[in-house]
Amino acid sequence: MSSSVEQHSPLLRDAAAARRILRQMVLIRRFEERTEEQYTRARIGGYCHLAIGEEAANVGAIEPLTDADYLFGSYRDHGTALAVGSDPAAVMGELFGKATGVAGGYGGSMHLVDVERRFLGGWGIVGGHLPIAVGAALALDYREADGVVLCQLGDGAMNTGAFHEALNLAALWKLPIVFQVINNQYGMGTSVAMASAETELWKRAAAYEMHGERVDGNDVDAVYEAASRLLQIAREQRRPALLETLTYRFRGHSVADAGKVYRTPEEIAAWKARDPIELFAARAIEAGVLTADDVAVLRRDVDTQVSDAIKEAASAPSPDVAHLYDNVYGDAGTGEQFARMDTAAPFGERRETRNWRT
Amino acid sequence: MSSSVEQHSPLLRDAAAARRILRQMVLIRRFEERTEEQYTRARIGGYCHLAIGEEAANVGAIEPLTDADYLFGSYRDHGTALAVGSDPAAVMGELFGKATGVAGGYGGSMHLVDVERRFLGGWGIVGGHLPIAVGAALALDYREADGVVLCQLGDGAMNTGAFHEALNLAALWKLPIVFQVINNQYGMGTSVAMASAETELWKRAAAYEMHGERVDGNDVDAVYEAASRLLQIAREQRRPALLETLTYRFRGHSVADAGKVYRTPEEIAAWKARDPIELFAARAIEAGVLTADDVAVLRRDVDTQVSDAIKEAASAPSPDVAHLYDNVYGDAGTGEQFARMDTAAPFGERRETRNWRT
Amino acid sequence: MTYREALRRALDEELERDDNVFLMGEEIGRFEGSYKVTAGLWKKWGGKRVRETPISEEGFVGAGIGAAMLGLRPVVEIMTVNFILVAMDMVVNHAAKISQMFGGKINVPMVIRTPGGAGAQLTAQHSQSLEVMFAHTPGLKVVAPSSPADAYGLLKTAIRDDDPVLFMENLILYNQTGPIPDDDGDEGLVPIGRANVVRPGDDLTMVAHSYTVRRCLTVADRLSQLGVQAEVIDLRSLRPLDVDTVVDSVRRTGRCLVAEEGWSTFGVGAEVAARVHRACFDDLDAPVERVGGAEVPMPYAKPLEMAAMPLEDKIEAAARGLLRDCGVL
Amino acid sequence: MTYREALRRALDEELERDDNVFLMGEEIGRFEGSYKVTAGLWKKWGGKRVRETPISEEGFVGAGIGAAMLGLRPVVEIMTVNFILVAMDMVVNHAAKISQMFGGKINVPMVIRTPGGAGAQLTAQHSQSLEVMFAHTPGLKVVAPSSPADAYGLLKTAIRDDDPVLFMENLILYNQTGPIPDDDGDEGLVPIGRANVVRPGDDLTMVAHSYTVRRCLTVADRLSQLGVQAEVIDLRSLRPLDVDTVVDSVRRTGRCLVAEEGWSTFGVGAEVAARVHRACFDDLDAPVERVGGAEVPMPYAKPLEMAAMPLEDKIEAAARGLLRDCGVL
Ligand SMILES: Cc1ncc(C[n+]2csc(CCOP(=O)(O)OP(=O)(O)O)c2C)c(N)n1
Ligand SMILES: Cc1ncc(C[n+]2csc(CCOP(=O)(O)OP(=O)(O)O)c2C)c(N)n1
Ligand SMILES: [Mg+2]
Ligand SMILES: [Mg+2]
Repeated sequence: MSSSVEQHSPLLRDAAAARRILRQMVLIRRFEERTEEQYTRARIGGYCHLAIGEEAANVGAIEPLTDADYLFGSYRDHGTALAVGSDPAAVMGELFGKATGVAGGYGGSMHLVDVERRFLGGWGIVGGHLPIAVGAALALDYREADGVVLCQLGDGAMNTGAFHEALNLAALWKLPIVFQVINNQYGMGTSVAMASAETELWKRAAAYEMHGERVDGNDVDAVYEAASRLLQIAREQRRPALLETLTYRFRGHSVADAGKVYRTPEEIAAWKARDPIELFAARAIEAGVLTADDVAVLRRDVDTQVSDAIKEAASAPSPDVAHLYDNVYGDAGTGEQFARMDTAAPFGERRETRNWRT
Repeated sequence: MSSSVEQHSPLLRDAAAARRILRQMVLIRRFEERTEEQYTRARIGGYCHLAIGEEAANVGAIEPLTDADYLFGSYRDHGTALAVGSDPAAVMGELFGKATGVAGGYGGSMHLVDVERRFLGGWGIVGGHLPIAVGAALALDYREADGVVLCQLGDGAMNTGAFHEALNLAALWKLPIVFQVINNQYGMGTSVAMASAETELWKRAAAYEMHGERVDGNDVDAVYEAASRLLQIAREQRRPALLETLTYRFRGHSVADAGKVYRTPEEIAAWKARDPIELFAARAIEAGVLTADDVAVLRRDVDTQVSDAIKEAASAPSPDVAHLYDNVYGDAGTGEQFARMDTAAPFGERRETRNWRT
Repeated sequence: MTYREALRRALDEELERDDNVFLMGEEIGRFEGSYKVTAGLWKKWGGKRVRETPISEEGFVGAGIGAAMLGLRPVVEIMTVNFILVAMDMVVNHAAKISQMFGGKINVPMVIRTPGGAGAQLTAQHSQSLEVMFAHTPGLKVVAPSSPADAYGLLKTAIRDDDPVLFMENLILYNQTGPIPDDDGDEGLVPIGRANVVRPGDDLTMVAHSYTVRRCLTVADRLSQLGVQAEVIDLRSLRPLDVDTVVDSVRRTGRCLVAEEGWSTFGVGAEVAARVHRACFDDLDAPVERVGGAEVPMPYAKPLEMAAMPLEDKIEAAARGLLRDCGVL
Repeated sequence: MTYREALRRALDEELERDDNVFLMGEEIGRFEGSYKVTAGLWKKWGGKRVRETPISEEGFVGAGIGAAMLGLRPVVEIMTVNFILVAMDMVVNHAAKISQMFGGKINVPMVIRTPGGAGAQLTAQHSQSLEVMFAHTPGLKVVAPSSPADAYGLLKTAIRDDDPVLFMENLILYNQTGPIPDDDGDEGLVPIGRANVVRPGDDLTMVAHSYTVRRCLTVADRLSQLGVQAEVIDLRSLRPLDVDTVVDSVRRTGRCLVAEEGWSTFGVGAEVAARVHRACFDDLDAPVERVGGAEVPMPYAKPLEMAAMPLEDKIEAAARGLLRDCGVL
């Protein structure tokens, strides 16, 4: 079996690759565990959606992206950001609402971003980013660029009108984009069967004459193989695809949700027995590319890295309230324009000119 | 061949049925021709979308509806209203903006309605009525009523997010509804191939685990057979369906569009050679249930009926401007409520109480 | 009783009273509601009366409209008001238009419940107060209660109303406590379209709706320590808007401040100010003062969010400024 | 040159000037645009620069946003403003939020062109003027030109602007004729955020935008026959709103009327009136007068539609009433 694993898994061809993949997954896991802890300590506000359990789906699909490619995620985006290589300290900084955060403290958990790595968010309206990702693919096509877009979404997002319009446009216009459904089987407390008339989500691609397929989302090799292949086809043949990665979130929908009312302990246990990190680590050891010791060292390294990220984030400055209005518009001239509206205007926090009684 | 027609066509079993069907189709055709003429004479305002060429799709699908059933249409709804049996004079009255119109002159061409016949509009936002029709089916199911909903839509409407959400809900909730796509091959000047990645529209039903099928929409027998069957299944087994009726509009998108820029004369001619009325008339004559004379008499009758409808509409009164606000709310108490907002309020056209300087 | 419980009780009682009433929305069943308003109702009433939906706001708001056209009385929950933007076409182009467009032959007895508001660092896409978009639209009614009693009474009224009612809740209000009145024959119903003087006073009229009413009450208490008695008016309903009650007050006080959680510009306060200025032209000592959220998409970091929100201090500062301008302070 | 031709020329020139500019929308290609604004451009520029779309407003507005995030400059046409409601989430929750939400790291240089207005018996779902919903939203800019010159100059400015601009046209205006200025170095650009005094006068300030400006000009002519000189101000831009220009005028005239085609309540005029009252508190002879469309979904029958629209007679009656109240007439 180990030889067949090796055969199917470029990730196990050398120790460096295996270590990188495992490290990314362990980093996400550890980062999220500490995030949960920091959240309960009220150092993080807002909603907080963890990617624990979905590490293989994230890392496997994002690993094949090149410098020319773009990435879009949903609001459950910590794992996405880490998988694409964003600095954990800057990601944690964002969760802490610090000026050093990836979005300068303006975005928070749901709106991570990393323009340098072409990770274009972190979006909070379910399904809303799908047409936007299509637009990014359109821009690549318009410019005859080599890039392709990977757009993640949840199983719940597939029931939004935006999904339908986005997939039809992508297929109709032959755009370089792969939609990755991270099917973790629930949208909040709603199972796929309660939400989707066709529960084999990959099959819905056919409605757009698009290729669809499902892989085991806890098997990082399988995800990597499928994503590489579909991204390549999208890039070279301008044929978009829908890749369903079947996985499970070990935690509730958000830190505020215990995640137990709508799921049985058996179901949770069965999925935990197929922990994507354990699966890959075991396989790497079995294939002889990593030792148990390597894995232990790696885990310790990651622990330190995440602790350092937290420390760095904690000591970073908050954004300056004086900059509240600075990012509302991208156009530098706008500040001046809006300032002209000063007369008795509630724009901004300016001291109003009480010229009515002077 | 005539025997196989008879076999497949309950519409040709007796002269009464054949005459009724033919009459409905001829009525739509004649009504629309005269509507076009009245529109160019400026007796009709707004947009004006004709159903010429789509008579079989309308009549064949609507014929099987019972007293328990509900019908929804798009803005191209004159044929829909006539097929369900609305009074041509009241339909023409609506087009003329008269108080005697089916919507009292408030709705116009796109918003025909006939509550008595459970025809619930006439809707102007492409795709918008689909979720609403699903709601009607939900109400039938909620009440455990025997009825089923027939909801018409255009090929263009299939690319709206509303379509996706509506079909998924209908299938997921096992509602008694049949969606009839009147695929006339264009949404304004946009062909199906320019708009839909999957051009065999009926296939899209599979994305909702819904039954889909395509029939010749110019063959009233075929439409009738399929609609009867699918309505029955929806009614009895609570399994919704998507029925694609392939047809063609002989005119432009609206009276303002010549309909020629985006279509070839050959294409138009080929479809006109398969005129749904001629097809059925020929078949009825061939089958021996109607004579050529019957058909001629029927045509003359319809001519008179439509002329009378126009005369009646023309002489009917306009709605009284005093009732401008009467229909905004269904709740009788609302008038009083809004009246209380009188102080300097721009609600209504009331003379304001200029109490600020008295 | 909390505001949340008041809503729940109203829903429960209306489900009991009328078989045509049913609830529909995301996570309102097994999950007990994202903000737990519907907790227990699915268990009690089952999936037919408490219908869980996929993430398809356009679809299920539309389905609510269609069901209402056939005489049911759907109470649709939109998890937060921000998501209603995907169903905007259903609300503004459909629900609001049906009665008029079909010549009064069909009406739409539907309630859409949805919480708005900010303050929990939910950021730009989850912190809006969009009620003015609906208040602007003829064919809709819009209410926004600020207390458990009003939440209870207005929700029951809204469910029994024959028109589409937008029922605007507020995330922070859910835990607000207060009594709900005993049923003395009127079932605790609160009419749509009547403002409420929640605190009497002769020196300043403060006008608000939803959670901002609570903020104004706090500010009024603070001002009373300076010897200024502010009258606080809870609009309760934005469409219809009860201008009379506000005008009666301003005629007496001569001073008016309107506060709201949403953006001021083209906001609720603009309409109130325009009307007060007009009706009280000779009564006002100074122009109407407006306070609202900063004109920015809500940022995440706590200091930024606090700076963007119309908190008590900001309202108080505006009130003091106004009173100073009038020579009262 | 007509307003339609002015728009077309601006589009054509911007397509020429900048490879990043492209048009996208329903029927804008082969069909030449539902209202023929884009006629000829598809033939000239091809399907890449003039992209025809399915009926998927949410989808292609979103695609415009995504393309803009990567630096293209999409000009998206929504056939009429009524249909933007299906894309509301893209406009309000996405386009308006991106710059702030991502900490200023990404911006959205996109234009959404769309005509509103009534008058052709298009009824409830096709006759709206929804600009106030966008004017209320920080992160957006909103312009509404009333003349060919402004249509030309503002559209070019909007396309070059680095933020999402809602460009509100008007169905009746398309055939309006007027000169567009010779290029004297500024390319005829009109800045966003500057109102325009289109007719000077000292007796009354009339404020409007889009087609209603033309109506006000007609009324001003009629009033001049009574010896009253009305100043007519075209707001041109609603966000930002140029209050200064209006205030300067009202300080002089002491009287102000705001007219708009949309519903008055919570409409554009509410904000203008609120601000004018505040800034000109001691200057006004009488309260600001507001005129707007009747508070109804637009009915079909011509007499009803005429009664519902803020036509010249209605504006004139309001102006006369105001002038009478001030003792001028
Ligand atoms: C349009 C919209 N409706 C509702 C919500 C509230 N909401 C946030 S996450 C979520 C569930 C999403 O499920 P899924 O797409 O499967 O993603 P997952 O949480 O499983 O990663 C919902 C309903 C939202 N953000 N946007
Ligand atoms: C949401 C929306 N977008 C655009 C329009 C403008 N429009 C009216 S009819 C139409 C074409 C519809 O095509 P189809 O659904 O095929 O119906 P057909 O006209 O062929 O009957 C369009 C784009 C609209 N009414 N609603
Ligand atoms: Mg999920
Ligand atoms: Mg069609």
